[in-house]
Amino acid sequence: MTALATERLCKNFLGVQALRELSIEFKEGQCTGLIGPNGSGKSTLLNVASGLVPISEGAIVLSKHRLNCLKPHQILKYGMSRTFQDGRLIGQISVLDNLLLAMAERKPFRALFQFRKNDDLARAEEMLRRVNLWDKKDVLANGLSYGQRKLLEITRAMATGAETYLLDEPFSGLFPEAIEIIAGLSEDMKKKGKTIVLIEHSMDLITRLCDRVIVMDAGKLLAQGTPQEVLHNADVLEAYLGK
Amino acid sequence: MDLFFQVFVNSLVIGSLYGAIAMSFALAYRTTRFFNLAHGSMAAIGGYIFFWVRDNLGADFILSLAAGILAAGLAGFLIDRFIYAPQRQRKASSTVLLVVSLGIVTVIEAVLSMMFGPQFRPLVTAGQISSFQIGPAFITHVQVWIIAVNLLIFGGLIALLYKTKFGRMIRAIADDADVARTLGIRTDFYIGIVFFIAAALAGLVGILNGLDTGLQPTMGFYLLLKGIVASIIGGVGSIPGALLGGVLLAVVENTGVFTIGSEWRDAIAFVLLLVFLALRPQGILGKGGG
Amino acid sequence: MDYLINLSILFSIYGILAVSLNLLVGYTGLVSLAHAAFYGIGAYAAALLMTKAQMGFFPAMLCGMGLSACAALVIGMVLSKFRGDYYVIASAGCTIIVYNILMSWREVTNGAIGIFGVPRPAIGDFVFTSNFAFLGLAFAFLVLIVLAAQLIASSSFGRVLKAIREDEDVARVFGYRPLHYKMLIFVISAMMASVAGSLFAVYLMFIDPSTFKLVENVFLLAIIILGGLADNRGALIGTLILIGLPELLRFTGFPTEIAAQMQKVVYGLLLIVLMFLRPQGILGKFRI
Amino acid sequence: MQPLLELSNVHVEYNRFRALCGIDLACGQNQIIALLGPNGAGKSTILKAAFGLLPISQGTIQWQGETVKPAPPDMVQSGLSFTPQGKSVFPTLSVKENLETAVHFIKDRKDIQSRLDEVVSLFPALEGKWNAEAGTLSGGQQQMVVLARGLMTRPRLLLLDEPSLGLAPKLVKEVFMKVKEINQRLGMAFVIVEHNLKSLLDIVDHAYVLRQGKVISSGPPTDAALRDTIQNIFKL
Repeated sequence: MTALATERLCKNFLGVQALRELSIEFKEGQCTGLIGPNGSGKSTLLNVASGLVPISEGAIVLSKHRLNCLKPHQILKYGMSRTFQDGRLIGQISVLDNLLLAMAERKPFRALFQFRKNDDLARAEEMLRRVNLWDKKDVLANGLSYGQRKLLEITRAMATGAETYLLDEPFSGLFPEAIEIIAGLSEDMKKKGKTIVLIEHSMDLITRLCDRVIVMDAGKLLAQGTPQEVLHNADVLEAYLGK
Repeated sequence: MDLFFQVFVNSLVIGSLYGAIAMSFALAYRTTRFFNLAHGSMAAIGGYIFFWVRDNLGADFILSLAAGILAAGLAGFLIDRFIYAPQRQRKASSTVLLVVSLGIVTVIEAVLSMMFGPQFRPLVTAGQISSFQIGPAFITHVQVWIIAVNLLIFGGLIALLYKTKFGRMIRAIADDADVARTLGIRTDFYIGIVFFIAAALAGLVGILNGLDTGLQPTMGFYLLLKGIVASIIGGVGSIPGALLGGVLLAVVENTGVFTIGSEWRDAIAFVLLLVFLALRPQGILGKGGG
Repeated sequence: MDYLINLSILFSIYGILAVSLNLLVGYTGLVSLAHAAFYGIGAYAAALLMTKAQMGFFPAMLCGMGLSACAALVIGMVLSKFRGDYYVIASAGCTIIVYNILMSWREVTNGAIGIFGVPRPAIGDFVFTSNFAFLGLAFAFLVLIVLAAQLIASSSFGRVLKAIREDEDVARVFGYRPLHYKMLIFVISAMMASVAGSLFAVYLMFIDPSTFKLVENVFLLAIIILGGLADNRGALIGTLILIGLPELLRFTGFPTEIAAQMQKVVYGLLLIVLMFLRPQGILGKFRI
Repeated sequence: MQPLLELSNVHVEYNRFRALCGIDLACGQNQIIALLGPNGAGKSTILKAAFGLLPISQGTIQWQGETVKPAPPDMVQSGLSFTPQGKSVFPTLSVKENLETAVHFIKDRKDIQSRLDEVVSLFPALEGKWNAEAGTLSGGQQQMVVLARGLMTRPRLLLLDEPSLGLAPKLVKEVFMKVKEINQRLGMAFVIVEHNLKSLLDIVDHAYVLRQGKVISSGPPTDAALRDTIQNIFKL
C-alpha cells in the first residue's frame, strides 16, 4: 500500500528546476529515508507534498487521492503532518500552547468557544513528559534551547495523530541523548504502523530506522532500495562524495 | 473640449507634484524598504522654513529656497541618523520603523502648528499670481516650474542612480544591505546621504506646493499619502514608476473630480490604490510581487 | 467631579476602541489603520437612525454593528490580500475613504457640519440624561467588551490568532485556515469599534467627521502600543495614561491651542521612544 | 611561522544563546582551512566574528600578528574578505558593477581596471556576462561572481561561507578547484565553512570539526582522529 507518491512531479523556481519529473512512492507503515546532497530537492519535495509551494507539473498521490493542487490546510485531512528543518515553532506562545495547536479545534467559530478546560491536557502532559519538556510547559517557545526546540517540533507533529509524517532533518545538530529520544519516538511510531519519511544525513540513523532509502540528486531519483543496497551503490557514492 | 484641455493641464501640474514627492519617497524606500511616513513632513518643513526665512528674515527668493531645501534635507538626515539608523542596527522590522515614522509625523505636525499656527496659509497673495495661456488652458508660472522641476528631479535621480559610483553603492545596498556590509561598505553613511537627498527634494516639493496653493502643517502627510499611492501604482521603489504613477493618479483624480465633484478626490485616489494593490500589487513597472 | 465623570466616559469609549484594536494588532498581528472607519460607521449609524428614523439607542447601535460587520466583511476581504506594510497603507486608505464619504455625502451625513441633536439613550422611561448615569452605561459596555476580548484571547481561537501572527504557514500545515480566522476577528473587532462609535455619538449628542480621521487611529495605535500588545489589561492601562495625559498638560497653564499640540507631541514622542525602549509596551506580550 | 588569523578562546552570544564557547583556531599564510560540522554548530558564526559582523563576548582575535577589534570596513582594507552564504550577488547590478562594489574604497580607475582584468583572467567565463544583471545568471555562475568579488580587494585571506549551498555536486567541485587554483597561483589563504562535504578535505591543509559551538576535533585531513570524528558525525 502506498501512503504518499509523486507522479512525474516537477517544481521550478524562477527557472531553476528543483524537482525534475520525480516519480517515487512511500509505502504505508514503512520508514523511508530520503537522502541526497544539499540542494538535491529533498526539502522542496516535502514543501510540495505539504502544499506550501504549488506544483509546477505532475501530481501527488495522497491516500489514493491524486492531486495536482494541494493546500497546506488540507494535508491533515489526508492524514499527513510534518516538521520543519529550522524548527518553526510559534515563538511567542508557550510550549504547551504550541503543542495544543496541533490538537485543538480547527473551525474558527467552534474554536471561539473552546477553552483550556476542553483541551486534552492529559495527552499533552504525557507527550511533553516523554521529551522532558513538561517542566517547561509555560515557557515561551523562544526560550527553548536548540535541542528542546527540535524535540517540541517533532512532538507537535505527532500530536496531530496523523498517519504519515514528513520529518525534515529532525536529528541535525543534536546531542546523543536527544537523538536517542527522537529515534525512540520514531520507532514507536513505526510500531503503531505509521508511515515516516525521514530526511537525514547520518547513515547510522538511516540504517537503524529505515526500511527503505530513496536517494535524490539534482531533483531526480538516483537510487532506491534497502539501506544496505543503497550504501554500496556506486552512483550514490559519487553523488554524495563527489568522487 | 476646452475644459478637457484644462483638466489635462491641471492633471499634469498635480501629477508633477505627486510624481516628485513619490520619486523622492521611492529613492529612500528602495534603499531601506520601509514606508517612511515622515517623509511628507520634510515637505512641510521645507515650505515653512522657506516662508519663515523669506518673511521674517527678509531674505531673497533664492536664499529662502536654499534655506528651505537645506533645512528639510538636514531634518531628513538627522532623523535617519538618530532614529532610523539605531533601529536598523537592532534589526527592527519594517512595521516598527513605520510606527516610529508615524510618531515623527505627529511630532513634526504639532511643532509646526505651535510655531506657525495650524491654519492654512497662502504663500503668495492673489495679486502676485501670474499666469498665461497655452491654447485654451490657463497655467501659472509656478505651475510651469512644478512641471519643470519634476522632470529635473526625474533626470537627476536616474543619472545619480545609474551613472555615478554613489548610485551604484545605493543600488547595491538596496539589493542586499547585509552583503554590502560584508564588503566593508559603510551602509549607514550612504543611507544617511540618501535620506538627505530624499528629504531635500521633498522640501523643494513642499515649497513649490506652498507657492502654488499654500502651507498647512498637515500638508506633508497628505501629499505623501498621495505620493505613496502614486509610488505603489507605478511600482514601489521604481523612480520612473513613481513619475508615471503620479501622473496617472492625477489624471484619474481630476477626471473623477470633473465627473462627480471635487470633494471625492481622496476617495478616488484610494479606491484606485486598492484596485491596484488587489489586481497588480507590483505596480505598472514593478517586477516582483507586493 | 463632573470633570472626572467626563474623563471616565471618554476612558470607557477609548477603552473599547483600544481593546478591540488590540485584538487585531496585538493578537493577530494585523496593524490596521481602518479602525477609525468602523468607529465612524457606528457613530453615524446611531446618530442618523436616532435623529432621522426616531429609533431607540439599542436597536440603532445593533444596526450600526450590523452595518460595521458588513463593511468589515468587504474591507476585510480586500485587506486580506495584503501583508505587512502594504496592509497598513491599504487599511489607512479605507479610513480615508470612509472619512471622505462622511464628509462628502452631504444628503445623508450633513457633511462637515455634522449631526446635531442626537438624543441620549433610554431604557423604558429612564433616559441616561445625566453624565453620571451615562457613565454607568458606557462602563457596562466596556466591561462587556473587555470580557468578550478576554474570552477570545483565552480560547483556542486566540491561540490560533497568535500562531497566524507569527507563522501563517505553520498554522496552515496544522489544518487552520488563516483567512477565515482573520476575517472573523476583523468583523468582531469592527463591531466592537462600532459600539464605541454609537456611545460616542449619544454621549456628545453631536458628531462630525473630524473625529474619525486617520490621526484618531494613530492615537489608538499609540494607546495599545504603550499599554502593551496582545494584553487586554495593557490596552486599558494605555488608554488610562493617554486619556489622562492631556489633562495633566491642561494644568501646565499653556493656552488651549498649544496644549492640544503639546499633547500630540507627547504621544508622538511616546511612540518613538517606546519603539526603542520597549517595543512590546508596558504589559505587552508581543513585539511587532 | 606567525599565523595570519588567530582566534583564542572566542565566545559569542546572541539572544542569550551561546553560539560559540571558547574557540581556538589559527590560519597560516597560504593555507586552506575547512570548518566542518552540522547545522547550528557555529561555523558561520566564527567567520562573522572574525570579520566583525558579530561582537565577541570573550577571547581575542589576532589578525596579522596584532590583536584587533574587527570591523568590516577596516578588515577589508587590511586584506581580509568575507563572502556570505548563498547566492549573495547584488541581483540587479551587472556583473561588472558587482565586482566594482567590492573596491569602493579605491579611487584610482586604472587600479580598478587592472584588478578587473586580473579577475577575468581567473574567471574567463564571466567575461561574456560582463553587462548582464547578476540575478539572471545560473547558480554556479553567481557563485563565481561572489568568489571573484571577494578577490577584487586582493585579500590575503578570504572567508568563504558555504560556497556549495544550492549548487549541484559537479559545480561544487568546480568551485573548489578554483579555490585551490587561486590558492596556488596567488598564494591566498582561505577559511571555508562547509556542511558535510568530504570532497573539501582533498584541497585543505587543516580542518576543524565543530559541534554546538565547540571544536571537537582538528588536524590535517590525513589525521586519523579527525577522520574518525568526521566518520562519526556524518557516517558516510
